[in-house]
Amino acid sequence: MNVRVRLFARARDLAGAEFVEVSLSEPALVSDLRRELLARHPALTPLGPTLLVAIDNQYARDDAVVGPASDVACFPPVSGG
Amino acid sequence: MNVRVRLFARARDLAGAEFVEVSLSEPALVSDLRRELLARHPALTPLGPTLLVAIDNQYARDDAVVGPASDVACFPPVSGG
Amino acid sequence: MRSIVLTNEPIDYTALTEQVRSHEAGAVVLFLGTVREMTSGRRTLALDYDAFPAMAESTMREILAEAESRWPIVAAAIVHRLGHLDLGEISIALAVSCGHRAQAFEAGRYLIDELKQRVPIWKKENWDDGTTEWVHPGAEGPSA
Amino acid sequence: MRSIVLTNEPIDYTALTEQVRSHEAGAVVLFLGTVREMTSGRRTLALDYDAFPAMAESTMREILAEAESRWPIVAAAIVHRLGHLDLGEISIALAVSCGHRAQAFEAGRYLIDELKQRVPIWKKENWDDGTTEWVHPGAEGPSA
Repeated sequence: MNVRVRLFARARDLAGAEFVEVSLSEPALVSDLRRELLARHPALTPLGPTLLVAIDNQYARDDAVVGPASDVACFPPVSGG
Repeated sequence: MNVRVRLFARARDLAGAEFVEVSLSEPALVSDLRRELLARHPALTPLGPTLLVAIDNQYARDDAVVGPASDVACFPPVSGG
Repeated sequence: MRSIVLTNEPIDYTALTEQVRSHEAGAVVLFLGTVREMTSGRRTLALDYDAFPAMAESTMREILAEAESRWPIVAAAIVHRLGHLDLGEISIALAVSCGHRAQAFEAGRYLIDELKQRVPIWKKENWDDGTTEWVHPGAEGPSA
Repeated sequence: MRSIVLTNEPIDYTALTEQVRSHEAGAVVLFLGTVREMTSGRRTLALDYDAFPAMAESTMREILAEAESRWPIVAAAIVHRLGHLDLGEISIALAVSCGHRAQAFEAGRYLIDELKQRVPIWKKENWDDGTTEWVHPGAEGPSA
């Protein structure tokens, strides 16, 4: 499946795009998504271990499942307030 | 010496006056003032042990000295804010 | 900027807050004390605040100096209302600004906690049954 | 009253504070985050805030629900500014009212602490040397 990933802040700047696509074989976990994302977009490497993943507007752990209908976002540590 | 004592809040209401006088023999301590005040103004008795004494705009302990030039105030526990 | 005021007029907390804003500060904490309707199951109609003004001001200055020795306060302003206050009105407003939020919260909390313990100001409840009562924590029984 | 807003307009913290005032509340705490000039010895000219709006709002709702389960909150309102902010401008305003002050201080502190940890909003420093830098706590090195 192809999963569209929305990027924010420095992740978006490094990738040079607000949305990127990654191909995953089902079933896929967040850890798979994370690996594929960095493989396809090595510009994100400086953020690698700190990148946070959200599925359907909720933080997702590495063992959470990514499905074809998942709304996926990926971003560095937050700094609002 | 005669010392004029300014009263506030319920102490003023109970004594029925904003200022009262007490006679003290010198040297006098706050504890003497306190005893004389209650003897001369028994209406203050319900507040007796909780009454606070200030000399020259500072809280004064029972062993502080009261002089003829002292600016003395006496009031119940505070409840501002 | 340091400001300590006793007033008989309604408190303008926006003006107070603007006084403490600064390019040096990343955090502002404003505390408002307001006249609450219910206290221990009894209904209040209004409060009357009385003060020993000279000592109230000097005690507030003392407390503010203590806070400044503990936290890096950029600016602080305190105003206490006196006289007759209706339900919902503001009895005290206290604004403090600091570089960072933890400092501003802690300093604000210290200022109001100490003020309530030490500053010679008293409130009198006007209960809805027509009685009034000075609030004197720790003193015995009801008053008039 | 519960209100959570993201906005590109300057924040009206007086309107926010009025929203949470209530006859049920004896205490209101307002927190303002403002753009500070100096950070670790460097001079900021401005900040840009970006957000993931849907998730930012749902996360703020979650945090507010957590606070409500811990403290008896009468009313709460949070507004976060997005876009370009000049020095001294308000990036966040958070107002909470409770019966008593300890509750209001603790709830306010919880809300801002959790918000800063979890809500997907990011700031970018505009340093006075012309460079910009996303602030990503824990991520390595400077960015563009």
